[in-house]
Amino acid sequence: MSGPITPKVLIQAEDFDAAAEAGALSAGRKDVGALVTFTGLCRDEDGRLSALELEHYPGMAEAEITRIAKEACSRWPLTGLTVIHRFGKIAPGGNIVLVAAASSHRRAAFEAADYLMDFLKTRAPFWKKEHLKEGSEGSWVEAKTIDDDAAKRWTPG
Amino acid sequence: MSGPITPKVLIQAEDFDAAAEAGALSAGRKDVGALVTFTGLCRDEDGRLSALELEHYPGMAEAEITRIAKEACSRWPLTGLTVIHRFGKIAPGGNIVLVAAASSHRRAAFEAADYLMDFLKTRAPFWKKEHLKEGSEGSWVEAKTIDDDAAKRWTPG
Amino acid sequence: MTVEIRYFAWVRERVGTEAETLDLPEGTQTVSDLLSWLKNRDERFAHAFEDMDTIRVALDQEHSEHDQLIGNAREIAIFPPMTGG
Amino acid sequence: MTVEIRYFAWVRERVGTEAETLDLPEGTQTVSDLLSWLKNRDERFAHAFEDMDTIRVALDQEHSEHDQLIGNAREIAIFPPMTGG
Repeated sequence: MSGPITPKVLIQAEDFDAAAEAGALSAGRKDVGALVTFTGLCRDEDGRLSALELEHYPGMAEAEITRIAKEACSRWPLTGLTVIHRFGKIAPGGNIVLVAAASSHRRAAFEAADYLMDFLKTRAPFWKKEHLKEGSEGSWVEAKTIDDDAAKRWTPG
Repeated sequence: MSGPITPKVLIQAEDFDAAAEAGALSAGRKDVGALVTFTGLCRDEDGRLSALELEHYPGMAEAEITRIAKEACSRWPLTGLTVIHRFGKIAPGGNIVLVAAASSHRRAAFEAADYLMDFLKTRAPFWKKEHLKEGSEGSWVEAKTIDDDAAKRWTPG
Repeated sequence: MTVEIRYFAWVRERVGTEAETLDLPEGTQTVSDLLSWLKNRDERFAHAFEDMDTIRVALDQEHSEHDQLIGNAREIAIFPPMTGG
Repeated sequence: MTVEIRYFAWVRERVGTEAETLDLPEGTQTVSDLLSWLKNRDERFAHAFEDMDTIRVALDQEHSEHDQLIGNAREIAIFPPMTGG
């Protein structure tokens, strides 16, 4: 390894192909021992939701996720890192976010993917609004204390 | 959820399709919010290896991995869990092991996949022998204390 | 000092606009100064900023604290806690 | 008592066989008793079991400790620490 690799970061409305993105991190390589892929999907919350709408801050979304991804690349010896976050209206069962981390060893790949997700939740400028199947307009999803606590795990002390 | 799901466990010489296995855990469902996939691949160790040969204990391999997978299903609220472990000769870049865990929430999916890998490393009856590109016969891979320590993280106290 | 202010999610809905260009009054030094001034503009802003602790701010697309100096920031974004991922 | 013994990985290579059916001598109660008896069979076994701490044993396909009773186990497997995953 000759220093941290450059992560691939995409902010897009279109769907992504998690398998193809993950596969690209190990294809043709013989130094990747571990590949961890996290896919976040839209749930219907027991049939309550017709969709989630993700508002984002264009420009900052890419800048902030790139900062988080680069931090992960300097913290763990990754051979590849891809982060894709969608915006717009997403139906239940649809993809929202992908983190794929490759490394020689599994601990680095696991921790980097876990870290990325914790910080995407608390720092990436995206906001989810619920669209309900029935009744009035849905409401904005509230941020969870549990997510802030999860992100704090990565700070020593 | 009406109790722990039944994990899918396969011990095979053939390659697996990580993408298809992972996709099967969320396809057609609206209750899966998080899908974590771990793929373990054969490294060439800086060009040193021509292959890894995985010896296994038929019968016990499936029984032990099933025990570990069921333990994970009772410990975390998973909506799906697939574990595939290959045996035989595997070339650098080839797949060795797959763990795919699906859940409503990401923490459960991450922890279950991490747990599975820690216990596969220390309890699944598989042994890796290195085949070298040059020179004499390769040697058996030694078990690492770091893996034992990782597995101990899951035991309280 | 002229800045571009952007609002997102329920802050945007409450204030009723996505973005505006504003001349900040003399003496607006910190993020907190700006938020207090905005809160006093009208009822919509008062409603948006009623629980100041939940308000997040980015200066030129970087997360900032309320006690941070605005300095030369040209783009100031105001929004609720994020819920991406 | 007749048991089927199976050897794996470098234990298998050192003892020179994959499996054998053995009549255990009277008084062989624990896994440790069995390992000590095997170790004294010949030089190959002495070599395989020279570092007893590294030897793992499964009774009827379940991991067991050295101080565990063999009981009615029919299949006893002996192998080095696992390196799968």
